[in-house]
Amino acid sequence: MNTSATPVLEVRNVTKIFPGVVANEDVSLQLHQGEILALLGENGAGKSTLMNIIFGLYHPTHGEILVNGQPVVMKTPRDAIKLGIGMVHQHFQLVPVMTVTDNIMLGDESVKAGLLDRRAVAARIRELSQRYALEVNPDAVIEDLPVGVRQRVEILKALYRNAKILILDEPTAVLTPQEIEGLFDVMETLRRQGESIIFITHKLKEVLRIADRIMVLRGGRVVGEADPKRATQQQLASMMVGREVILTVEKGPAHPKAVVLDVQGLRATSDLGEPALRGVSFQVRAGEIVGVAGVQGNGQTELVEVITGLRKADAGHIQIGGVDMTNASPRRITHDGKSSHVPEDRHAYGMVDSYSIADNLVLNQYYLPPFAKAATIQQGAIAEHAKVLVEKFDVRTPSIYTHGGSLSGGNQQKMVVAREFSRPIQLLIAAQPTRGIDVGSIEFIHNQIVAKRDEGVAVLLVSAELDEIMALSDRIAVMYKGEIIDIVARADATREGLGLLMAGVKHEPV
Amino acid sequence: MGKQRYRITSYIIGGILLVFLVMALLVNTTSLGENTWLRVFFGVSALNFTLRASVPLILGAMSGILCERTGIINIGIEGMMLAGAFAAFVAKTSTNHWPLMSSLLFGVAVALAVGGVMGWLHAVFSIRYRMDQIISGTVLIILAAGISAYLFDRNAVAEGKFGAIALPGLSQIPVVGEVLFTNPPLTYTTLILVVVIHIALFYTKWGLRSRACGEHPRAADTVGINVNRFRYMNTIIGGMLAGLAGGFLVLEAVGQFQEGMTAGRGFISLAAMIFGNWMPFGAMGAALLFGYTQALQNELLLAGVTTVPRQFVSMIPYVVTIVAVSGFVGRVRPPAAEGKVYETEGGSE
Amino acid sequence: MNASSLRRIGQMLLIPILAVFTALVVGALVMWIFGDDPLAAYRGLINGAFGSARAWSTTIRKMTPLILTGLSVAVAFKAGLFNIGASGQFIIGTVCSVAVGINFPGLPAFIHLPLALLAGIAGGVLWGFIPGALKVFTGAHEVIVTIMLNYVASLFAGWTVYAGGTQGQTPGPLWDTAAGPISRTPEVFESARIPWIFGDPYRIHWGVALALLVALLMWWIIFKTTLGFATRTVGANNKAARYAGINVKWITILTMMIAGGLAGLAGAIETLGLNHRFAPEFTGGVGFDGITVALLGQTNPLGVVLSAFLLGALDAGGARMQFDSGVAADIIQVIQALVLAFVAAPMIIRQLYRLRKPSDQVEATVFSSGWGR
Amino acid sequence: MKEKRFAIVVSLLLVFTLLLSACTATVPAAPAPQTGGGEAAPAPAANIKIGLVTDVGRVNDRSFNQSAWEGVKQAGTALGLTEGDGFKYIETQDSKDYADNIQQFVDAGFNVIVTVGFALGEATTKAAKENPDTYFIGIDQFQGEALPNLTGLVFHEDQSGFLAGALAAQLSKTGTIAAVLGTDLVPPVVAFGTGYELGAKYINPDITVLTTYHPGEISQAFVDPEWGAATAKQALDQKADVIFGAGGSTGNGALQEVAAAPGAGTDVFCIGVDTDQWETLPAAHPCLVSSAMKLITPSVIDLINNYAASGTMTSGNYFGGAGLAPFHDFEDKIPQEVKDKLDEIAAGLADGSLTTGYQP
Repeated sequence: MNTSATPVLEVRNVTKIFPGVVANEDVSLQLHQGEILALLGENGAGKSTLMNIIFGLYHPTHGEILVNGQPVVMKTPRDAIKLGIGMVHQHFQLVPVMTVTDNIMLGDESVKAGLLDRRAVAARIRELSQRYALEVNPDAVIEDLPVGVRQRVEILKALYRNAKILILDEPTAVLTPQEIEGLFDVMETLRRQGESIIFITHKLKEVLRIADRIMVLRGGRVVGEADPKRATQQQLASMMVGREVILTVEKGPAHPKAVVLDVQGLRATSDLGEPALRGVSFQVRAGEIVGVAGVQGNGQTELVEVITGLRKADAGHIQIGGVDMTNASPRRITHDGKSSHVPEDRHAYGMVDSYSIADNLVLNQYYLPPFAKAATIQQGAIAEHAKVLVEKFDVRTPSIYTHGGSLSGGNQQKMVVAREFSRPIQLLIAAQPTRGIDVGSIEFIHNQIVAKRDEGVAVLLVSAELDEIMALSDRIAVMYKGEIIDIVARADATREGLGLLMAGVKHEPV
Repeated sequence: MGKQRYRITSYIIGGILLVFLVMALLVNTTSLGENTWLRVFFGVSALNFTLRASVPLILGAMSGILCERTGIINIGIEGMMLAGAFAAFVAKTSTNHWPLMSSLLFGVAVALAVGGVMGWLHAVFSIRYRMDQIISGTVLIILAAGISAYLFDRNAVAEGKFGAIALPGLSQIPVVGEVLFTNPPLTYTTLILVVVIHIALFYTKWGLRSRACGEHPRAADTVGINVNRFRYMNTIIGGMLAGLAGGFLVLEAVGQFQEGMTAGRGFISLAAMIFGNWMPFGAMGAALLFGYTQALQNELLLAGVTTVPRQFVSMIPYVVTIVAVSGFVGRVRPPAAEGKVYETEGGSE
Repeated sequence: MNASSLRRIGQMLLIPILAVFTALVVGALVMWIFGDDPLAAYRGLINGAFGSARAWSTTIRKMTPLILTGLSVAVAFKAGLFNIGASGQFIIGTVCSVAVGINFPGLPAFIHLPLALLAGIAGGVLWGFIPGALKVFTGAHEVIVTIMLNYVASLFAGWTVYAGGTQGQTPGPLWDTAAGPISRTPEVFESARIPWIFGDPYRIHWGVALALLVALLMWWIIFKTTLGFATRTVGANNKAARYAGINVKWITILTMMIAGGLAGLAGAIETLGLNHRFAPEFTGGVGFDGITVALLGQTNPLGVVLSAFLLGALDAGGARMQFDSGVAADIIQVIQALVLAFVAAPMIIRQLYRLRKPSDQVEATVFSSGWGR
Repeated sequence: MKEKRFAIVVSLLLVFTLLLSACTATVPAAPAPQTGGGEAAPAPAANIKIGLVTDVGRVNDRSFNQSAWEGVKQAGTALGLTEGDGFKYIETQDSKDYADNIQQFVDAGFNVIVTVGFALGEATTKAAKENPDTYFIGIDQFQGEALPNLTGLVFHEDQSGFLAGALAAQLSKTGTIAAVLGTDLVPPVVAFGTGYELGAKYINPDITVLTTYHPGEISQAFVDPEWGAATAKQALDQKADVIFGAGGSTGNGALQEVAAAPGAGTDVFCIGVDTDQWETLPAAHPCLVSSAMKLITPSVIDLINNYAASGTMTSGNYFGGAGLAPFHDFEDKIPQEVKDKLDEIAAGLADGSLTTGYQP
């Protein structure tokens, strides 16, 4: 590490203002050759905006960027790529129906006699993957590949363009602990070969494990730098959120009662027509939280969809409160099954952007009294209901008639939670309940989930965040390739143990 | 799995074509041709009619493929065709005094240009002004119908149209030569265009980028491809192809313009595109099928072999379209990002 | 509350009004460029639409079916469906109502007329059910299917009155045997006719009141009932609707059936009130105009009434415009296309008049989510 | 643009008038007495205003709408009227507007109203009953019961078609001829088609006549040249060598297709319809041997002149002239015996010694 040389990348006093929002304010940073710089911050801290500016997707309102000491203006990503900057996006930017070769050369194609020279590109990919130990098959189609491999393709895409500066945006979010180790190995290889890396994350442990230097962002500003050799998790966490954070949720011991949700031998098919669930069986009792852990895409989404009636089960049985609900309609499950569902994708499923908050709050009860009388909608009752819930669940909005779509992410989630938590239920299914929202809202929602449990509701919690699972669950089920590979009591669970399970390695019973 | 199904479909289609070829040869060269029904199904006139009716559909479907592969839904093909037809007519009539060929080629050029303008308009509406793409298409259809009717100078008469060119040697092959190698120039052009577009789409830089814009515009953007520029470009080229279809109608098929002369061909092109799974050869196959149903309809009427009310005979192409769209849509896969506005601060718009 | 809701209505009306105004200006420009006199044209247009009692009556007569076909398209839009099939549904509605109207002599009017109207609705419902069901069960996009069904409807209707062909084909079942070689139905019985409000020469019948009533009913259903809530939810967010326990498939089919029924009713009213018979040259052009009406009315049933009035007036004035000024009436169609464009892309109008976007308004209706999805 | 249009109209008109006077002589069957273009010169009838309502379609459709309008124009000009005040047309946009368009003229005080086309029959009859003081001329509208103020101007299309068929049968070398026709929903078209068939069989009983009518509705049947062209090609592929194209633009499409076909004018021929299409469709010159005419223009002039001169209205039906147009450039290529045969048939049809056999 050579800090005296010119930094390969320097950001000077960059401010970015979106209409009504200051996303970055006076941010400066330096990146040196062969360095892994970690950029730490919670959701909405402005990390992604900053990286998009460096990658030419956004343009700074003020400030400048220097590459190798030269001020540069990047109008499009093409300019950034030319300057040797490569980015691995949090959501992979790969075309699912195309091959690895096509994806990698896209935008930087090699052409022979007017036609694409796929053979030459594939050879180059093989060469690169050998050099950096990133194994992929150039002829594979992206949609057939597992997540970890897709990430390798993304990294190869940057290397293919001779990137000297790599930006990795939340690269560990979708990986198992073992895959994360693999990624770190790759990052170290890259560093040895002289690449410079910006590593964006909100996970404290990872930062301490891999980074050479840590910068913390909060509210769009740089709030501090830290040396991983000296910093502690607590220190970083408080820098990140601006106050002391409680990393664990306060909750008493569970008192499980009768079985509420009983799933036996459930099988289902994914959108792509492949088996997604291969015989899933488990139970959730009243007054306990069962967490479902697993790497994304192992059937969790389909599991929730089948239980809530959004997807057809091919085989198996579901009972809710002792009543058979296999392939029942969503309405019957919600109404007769007295269950609530906080959906994984709140925008797609949980709410209607163009509806007012009041209407969104009765989305699945609009047909019931007092909101409807003789098939006519009772606006008064709906408004009354909305006023109470907005107050109780602290949804920050100018009015109950504001469009749901114009709320912030956290408030939208609170709106969904308010609707789902406010009626008498026996079963709560919460999928990724805190994805993409601010820490304050996370705490609030976590407390609400625990409160529901203590009221005697059976809770099924699905989350990609292992920390969340560990903090809330009384029992943890791990899904792997459409099966529940094991269910462990919280007390017996360790990160490492769960990580092995998530990778499909079943530990021997002790 | 998709690939294998595709291969099976190709075999089936190839088989059907072969049976057709054999039957056509037999019917048109042997005494089998004395059977009226066989003549209706396999006669040279049925095959010629099929190709002729298919040309505008093929061009329309190619127009649709170009637009939709980059993510712009184009139901305005009908309007673009009509505009192209009208433009070709105006160009032809105002250059009647030129030598026939140059006047016709000028007509083709103008049809392409005006089709391109319509495509550009569609792109501006749906990209710059974020109009719903289906509505934008509808606007183009109404606009083209209105403008062409309003400006149509009914005293203008186009003199002459493209005639058939028999390709030396090839046109001597029995039946095949008569059907495939004795055609007017725009028909040849269309068949060549299908091959060119297929190669361009799947084996060139432009095609790779275009498809990326339609499947995952963000991915294209992040590697420095200007998504909206591609969308503009391809919608304009798509418009030109639809304009060429209109030019075909005026300069090659008819020789005159008539209000509303596209008569739903733009819509059937769309069905052909969907049926053909957004593939040039698939769409051509579908267009030929639709053309064949039209030929059959006319052959049946001309031969007078059936007393089924002719309205029901005329329904064949439309019913086939509905059946095709219902039977295949679930199984084909449209470009993923179709119909969605792509917005980025870094883009051109 | 009152002032703010007034302002909201004003906001809603602002864009359509400016859109119409701009379209008229651009239309004038087009006329001027091509050597027509726009002032004379518009004078004729206004004369033909509002210049006399007869002009008014023509406007109202033209407006009546447009209200219903506009509603048909608008209701489908509410559920996220694009019904280009209103013309086919209109034609089928016409044929079905005539089939009842020319049969059952001696039936009292209070039975015969409602029966004929219901038959028209039923025909439209069937013609809406087909694309709805195909969309739900096979994924066929309703745009293609409804367009194809328009052709099928027109051919089918042609067959019902077919006078018999020269090539051994038999006459259609509704053909007026007394008409000789002419393809048309007999006139419907007196008992199946919608009575006049004003007879000749105004020829305004009670169908217009019925259409207005239906518009009011649709407004109530869409905004005040649980069915309307479900329908709007399906249109606004299909997935959320499924999540909320709404039977999306059923709502899709039902909405297409209602849309078809409305267009069918339009056909029935037009026939039983005005034409009293069907002949193949009666086309379903009002069905296509329904798209413009619905979009101009912002898919709100009450807005549809206003925009149907406007389009009816344009239609009524067109003939007079040509008569007085010699400007081809086709320019009306150009103006319609422009109105549609400006309404569907409010950004154009905003840029033109330097308007700011109201903060709490979801921009631009979006229907297209790709084919077969 | 408008000026140019106007100039074209005027020049076309001049040419047309000139040709008309030349033509009438060669028309074999012209039963209506000719009043002669300028010589009658009736005193400008007081307050005559002539209105014309077209069928769906345009006034310059190079077919029956146009022919009728030419008649109105010439008659009106001869009467010293000016376009706009004295005579005027409305183009019908939608068939539902027939009655409204007629009413426009009634309201504006027009007292001679010409409605063009079979489809307007009903609306015309109704208007005639309501306005007994207005004179109506309904072209192609056969009157079952006579009204005093309505003339149904009809033609013996079957005779005209018969002659065309006889010509075609004599020209054909392959023994197959074809007719590409507008819709069979309209009786005059059927009369043309059936007459053609019967005429061909009269010459050669073994001849194959391929006859097709447009399969669409009335609204499309006359305006679908693409169908006409494709169907003509289909007939050519089936070895037809004379093709009769009858039905507005649809028929024109067929004529142009034949004109562009290999062997046009030597091996394959076409026959036009309604007017002398040599004048109206130059693109068909390579193959156009003649046209089966129905002389709408002179008949309209006659009817209007009669009314203007004497105030009499022809009640019931008035049969306008029908027959073959001149051969123009093919004058020399048609063998004399063919011409003689045609003259013989025409004479027979005129004096009633020969009937076409067409049953309406």
